[in-house]
Amino acid sequence: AELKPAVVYDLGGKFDKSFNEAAYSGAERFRKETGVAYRDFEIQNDAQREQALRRFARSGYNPIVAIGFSQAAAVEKVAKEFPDANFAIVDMVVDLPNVRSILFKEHEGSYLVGILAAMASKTGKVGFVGGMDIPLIRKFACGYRGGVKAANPDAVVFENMTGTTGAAWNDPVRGGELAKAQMAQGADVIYHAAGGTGLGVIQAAADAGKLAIGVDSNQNGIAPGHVLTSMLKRVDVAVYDAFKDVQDGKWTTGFEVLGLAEGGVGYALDENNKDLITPEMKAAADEAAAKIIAGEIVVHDYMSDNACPY
Amino acid sequence: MTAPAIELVGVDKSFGPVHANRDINLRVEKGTIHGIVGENGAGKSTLMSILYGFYQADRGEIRVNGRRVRIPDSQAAIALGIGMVHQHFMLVEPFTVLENVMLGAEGGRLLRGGAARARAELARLAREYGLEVDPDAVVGDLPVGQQQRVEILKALYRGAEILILDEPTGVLTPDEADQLFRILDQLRAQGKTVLLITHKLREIMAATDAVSVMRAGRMVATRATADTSVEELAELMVGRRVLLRVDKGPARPGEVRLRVADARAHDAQGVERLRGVSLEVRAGEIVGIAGVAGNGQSELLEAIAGIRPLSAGRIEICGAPLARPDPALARRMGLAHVPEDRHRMGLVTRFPARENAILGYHRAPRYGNGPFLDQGRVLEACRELMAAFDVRPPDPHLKTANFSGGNQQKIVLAREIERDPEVLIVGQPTRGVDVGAIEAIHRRLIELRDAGKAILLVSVELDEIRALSDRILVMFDGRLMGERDAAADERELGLLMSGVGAGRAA
Amino acid sequence: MNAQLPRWVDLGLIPLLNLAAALLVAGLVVALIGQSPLEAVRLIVQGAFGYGEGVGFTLFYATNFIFTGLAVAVAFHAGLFNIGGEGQAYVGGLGVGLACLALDRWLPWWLIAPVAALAGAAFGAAWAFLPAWFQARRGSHIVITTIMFNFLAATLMVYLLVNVLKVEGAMAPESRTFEQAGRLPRLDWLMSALGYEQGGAPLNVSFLLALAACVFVWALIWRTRLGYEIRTFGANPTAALYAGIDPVRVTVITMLISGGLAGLMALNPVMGDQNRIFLDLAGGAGFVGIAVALMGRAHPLGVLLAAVLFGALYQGGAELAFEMPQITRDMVVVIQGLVVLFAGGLEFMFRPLVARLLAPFLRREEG
Amino acid sequence: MFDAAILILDSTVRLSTPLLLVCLAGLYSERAGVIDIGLEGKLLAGAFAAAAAAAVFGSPWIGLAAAVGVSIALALLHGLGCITFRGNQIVSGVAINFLAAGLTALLGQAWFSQGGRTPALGPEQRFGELSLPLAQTLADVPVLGGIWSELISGHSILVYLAFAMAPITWWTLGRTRFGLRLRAVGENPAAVDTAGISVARMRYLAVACCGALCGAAGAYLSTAQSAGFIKDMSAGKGFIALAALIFAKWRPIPAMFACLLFGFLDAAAIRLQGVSLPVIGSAPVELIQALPYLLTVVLLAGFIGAARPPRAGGVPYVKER
Ligand SMILES: Nc1ncnc2c1ncn2[C@@H]1O[C@H](COP(=O)(O)OP(=O)(O)OP(=O)(O)O)[C@@H](O)[C@H]1O
Ligand SMILES: Nc1ncnc2c1ncn2[C@@H]1O[C@H](COP(=O)(O)OP(=O)(O)OP(=O)(O)O)[C@@H](O)[C@H]1O
Ligand SMILES: [Mg+2]
Ligand SMILES: [Mg+2]
Repeated sequence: AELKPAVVYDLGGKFDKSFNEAAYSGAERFRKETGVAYRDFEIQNDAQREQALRRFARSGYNPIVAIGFSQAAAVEKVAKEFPDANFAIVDMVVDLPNVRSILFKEHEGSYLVGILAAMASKTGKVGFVGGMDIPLIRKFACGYRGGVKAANPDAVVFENMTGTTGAAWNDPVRGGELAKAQMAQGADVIYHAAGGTGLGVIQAAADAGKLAIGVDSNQNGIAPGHVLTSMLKRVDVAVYDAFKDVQDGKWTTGFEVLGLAEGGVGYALDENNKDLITPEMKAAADEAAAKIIAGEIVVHDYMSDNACPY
Repeated sequence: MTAPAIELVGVDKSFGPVHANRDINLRVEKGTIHGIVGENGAGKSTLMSILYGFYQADRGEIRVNGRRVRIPDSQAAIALGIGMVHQHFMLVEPFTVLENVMLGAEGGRLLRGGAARARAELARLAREYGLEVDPDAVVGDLPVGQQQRVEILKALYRGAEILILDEPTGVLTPDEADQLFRILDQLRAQGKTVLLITHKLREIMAATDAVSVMRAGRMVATRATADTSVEELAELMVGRRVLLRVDKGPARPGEVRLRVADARAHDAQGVERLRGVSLEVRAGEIVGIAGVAGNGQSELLEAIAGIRPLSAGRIEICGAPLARPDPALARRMGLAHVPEDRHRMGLVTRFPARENAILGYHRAPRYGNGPFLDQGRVLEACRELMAAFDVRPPDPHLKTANFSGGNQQKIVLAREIERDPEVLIVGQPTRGVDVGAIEAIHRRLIELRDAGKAILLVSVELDEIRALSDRILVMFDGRLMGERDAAADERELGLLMSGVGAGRAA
Repeated sequence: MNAQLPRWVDLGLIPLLNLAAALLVAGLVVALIGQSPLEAVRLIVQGAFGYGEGVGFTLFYATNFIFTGLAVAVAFHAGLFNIGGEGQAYVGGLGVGLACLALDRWLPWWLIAPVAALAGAAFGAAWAFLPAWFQARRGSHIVITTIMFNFLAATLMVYLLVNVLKVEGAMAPESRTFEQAGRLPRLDWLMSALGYEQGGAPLNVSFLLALAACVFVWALIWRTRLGYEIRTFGANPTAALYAGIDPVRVTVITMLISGGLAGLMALNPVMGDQNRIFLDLAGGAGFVGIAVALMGRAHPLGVLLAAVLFGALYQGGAELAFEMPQITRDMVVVIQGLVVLFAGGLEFMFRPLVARLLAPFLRREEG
Repeated sequence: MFDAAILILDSTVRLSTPLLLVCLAGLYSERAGVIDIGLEGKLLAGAFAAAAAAAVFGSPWIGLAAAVGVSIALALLHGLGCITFRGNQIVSGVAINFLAAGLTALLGQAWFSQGGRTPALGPEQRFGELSLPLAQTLADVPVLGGIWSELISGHSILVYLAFAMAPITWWTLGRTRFGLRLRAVGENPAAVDTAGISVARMRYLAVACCGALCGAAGAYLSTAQSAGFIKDMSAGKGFIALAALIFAKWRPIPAMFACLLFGFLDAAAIRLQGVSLPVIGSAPVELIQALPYLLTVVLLAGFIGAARPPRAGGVPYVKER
């Protein structure tokens, strides 16, 4: 089919500095590289998911990438209505012949940053700040905990969630307070999976001279020298690939689980944090990554049994 | 001859379609007390508010001390030495007396300096005019008489030379009213000018030097008080002859319809306001309760009506005890209640008249089936009430706030009386009502009595009590001081009302 | 200053002027962003009313706002300010959803729908009960308690969705999707009778229920004894006491009705559209309801019109954001703000002017 | 134990500060008879203006000035609606909330292209923590050190401003001409009018005060507590402050304690998460998060009698109908 790519972001909006923004940057990269324009839409409420997907489908967009697990029902419905259009959904499985479902092994990436956190910590205490207490966030937390314990079995992990309303993802003040509370208990590295709230976590860690770990996108540059690393979830790659595959005529549907092996998750290493990651730390993380890829280490996926063994 | 203190020439004012003042001319001589009378809605308050800069006249000219002036706001009026005591007090209730007096004349950014000065000035005014109030009392806690003093003090504190009083005695007891007139005399003696609005023609005759009459927005006459009579004034006001005395035959009391036995009740602050009141009202008689306002009459009426719970004692209506404090129950037992304060309690002024015609009776089967109100029947009932009481305008759809005071009162009375209750309790039936309406209301009450109903009447107007009642009970400090008959001596009643009297045992 | 104006001026001309002013200012903002305001307005109007699916979405959103608007309006008549519509609707969604989850495998939709509606209303009412009771009995301010209950509702729902209702192994904190019987039918027949194609719009029979609710509220407030008591209590509590109206009873009953209406709103998103219980299902409609009720002057007809206006802004705004990518969804919020400002806050701005302009003409009419 | 208490209180102070500023802001407005449900919007707009100006001009003080200016402008708009044109105060407040939410994101995106966020602020663009005299010296003294060096010292200047504003407000309302007139206009505007004072002028002054304080609160949020503006970052604080205002029955000193209480509940909830408590063990996160709201309801129902709001609140002053 003709290439006419489109993206539908989740409620956070395309500039959420993490998940949706990663999708946006993937699409942008594609546009810059190929010169092919794309369309996108930021939904404002749940009813608009279907509406946006349907509009894109009707106007012949292809592929249509939906970001976020909340889009599953809408994608399922619209994909059935337009069997000739190609859809992709990130973070959820929609089992239809014209849908590509892309999942990430966030727990694997979180495991790696967990190792780095444990090794960077001088106190043996590290923290985690999530947005809302939903399974996806627990999955991050559990993988992180696993990594921390692997590097330092005696380490203590503090785990907090921000809130129960949509504000939980946009409340840097509360994020900062949570981080301060954890630091008061001794934590000196704090990993966040909390969207805009996480900016407060990073800021609080930076203000206190401690370390934070970013999420989804590369957030190392937000407070250079104070962001140990970022757990990358390559939604950008997923979006880019989806566009590119259609362009190259290599579109496939079905299930894609992007873990370390596929380059779908990882940790960020750049100018901003190269002095924070010692060679030993890098070695440990890379070794763990290799083992995970090789199957020697299986990081527990919280979603598989709703429990975290670490 | 000195210039008049106030001279109005061709003053005209409309509120939208309402033409409140039409081409008014008025001269008020310096150093006099000048009365203004007129029916409800005649435009008196409006005219005075124009003089005080509260409203702006559409046309016309105001001269103060012979000089033509513009009064765009109250500040300007104050600067010209005009002070006003409004019909509805302009007081900030949670404030102290001192704060109220200072408001707008604080004398500096900080209150402290001004407060000392105001305190001294209040003390001086208290000495000079006998206007005594505790400067630190919270105004909302003061009885109305005292609140009015605060209003007068406010005006004097601002150096008023011309003082306007809008229906000042409507809320006062005879005693308090006398005191007020003594103060006004003193003011006049000091060369100040007083403009006095009142519905009480006796007061006009007793206190003023000249009197002007308004009717339907026009100034219809001005007389020297010495040259006129109550009858003439009443006729000028209403436009027809008015009967100022109530004619009634002797009462023929029947069985007891209302019995209050040793009733005790507390107010919201927990103060005991009824301290063991017992009384009986029989069919076919009017029992009047005289007393200075605030001695428990309000609480007594509310207790009988089921609004205020009793802490001890009993109430029987038509022979059966009122089982619980529930106004709806009391009504079903045959009680009707005309409350003292129609604005606050008796009416929902935001509603059209027809909806006020059923207030309290809205659950009655005759107004509809099941949960529904039958609009047609409500309307019909309202029309009947309006016709029976000559409510003007007879428009059931008119918002109740837009009726004049007298007509609002008639709506309440009509609603309660036309229900054909066995027992009627009435508080201040003619407060703020003009003579024409008073006449009609009094006649209705007598008719009702003669139809064999039991009526309990509370009023601070001793005249009214004496004119209507078959028996008079005097209330003081939550207790009944004694019973007198209608012919009782006014002085004796006055003594009982102030708590001195032989009947203390009662 | 204010002459009495004929009803068509007060209820027709002036609101239109206000709306026009709001759009004018919104147009300025659009122009500032470098887009064509006329085109933007055209897109909004076209998007909201120009074709079947757009109309369907407009009415779909309006359905939510009608319920929450009525909820606020009813409470308003009793002098109560119910800010808790959001939480009541959220919890109402639990009631609706549980009914569907329990019955969708056994009963047809037309049997489930009434049960779900009752459950939604009952849950919403239950969520309003405590604030009402505390206000009536303990004097705690209903504005605060309902705000607090909004937060509590969110907390409760997240807990239930994550720990109780979530489908095993699924990512999203939502209940399972209902079977066909747990879905309200769409209104294609109605739309095509009106000459429209509903398309993908989730407009469903709960819209009809919303209309019925308007009639119900109108009859309740202006035609029943209870409504009379509610209005009396709201307008003058002392007179209500005098009339034998029990304040506790009126407060509680009014709030139960108000909460019930808010709870009913959940029928639309839960059973009518998404067919599951999901996070934040009220989606802010409870707050929009406040603006809708006030703009509609707490009258059901006004609420209906204001709700449609807001529905149109939601739908037209989405269309605008879709067609003009430079205009983000935030612009839509700005436009909403301007409409509320001009049609609500500044509603009397043009009145004196209109009165003056019309004065000669009106006087002639009188005479 | 003591240290933990100090840390919770320290966090309480930080969390109560924006509440307190906004609560006092609402107090000025509502004591003058203008109900303000738009506090949330003004707070948000203030936060945006402060962060934007600080980012562009590099100084938190310019940010503060911008925040105050913008919030006052919104407050005056509110005033225009419900003082001059006698519109419904609640509707007008709701409009302000919508406008602020939309415009901050819109302008933020237009100016900074970061999705409505302002650029992250560096230390020199933010209000730093003030170290009070002797804080260093006393730091290690038991008890006193904790209280002085941790709890009292080391906050942003806006924190001290906020806590100073409570007594200042009390003094202003009770001891000055402005305060007397402001309170009067909220209780009985007709009395103020007949005293020759302009009701509209007083109310405009009051809402301007309200705007100024909201602006300061916004500046605190985005340039002291965090380092930049994020869409919707006020996160309902305006409403909580409103609740605190009612809780405090519209009085300044109780308002301070109410805000401290709300701040404390929040701080405690933040620190209680995941902590194993006696008896119940580790409570679900949601329960802990709900605690402040639950306690508020319980306190309101249990201890605080009926509040009497300023009598003229919510009613536009109309002289001639
Ligand atoms: N604020 C107002 N707005 C509109 N109309 C008013 C207003 N005040 C008074 N009016 C109208 O002006 C007329 C005159 O009212 P005014 O209050 O001056 O009467 P009044 O002579 O003082 O009556 P009363 O004896 O009952 O006090 C009224 O009939 C009323 O219709
Ligand atoms: N909104 C209004 N429009 C027109 N006229 C009004 C309006 N409100 C009040 N009035 C008129 O103003 C006059 C004075 O009304 P007010 O509210 O002072 O009651 P009142 O009965 O005169 O008071 P009181 O019982 O103390 O004498 C009345 O004649 C009434 O008709
Ligand atoms: Mg009058
Ligand atoms: Mg009168």
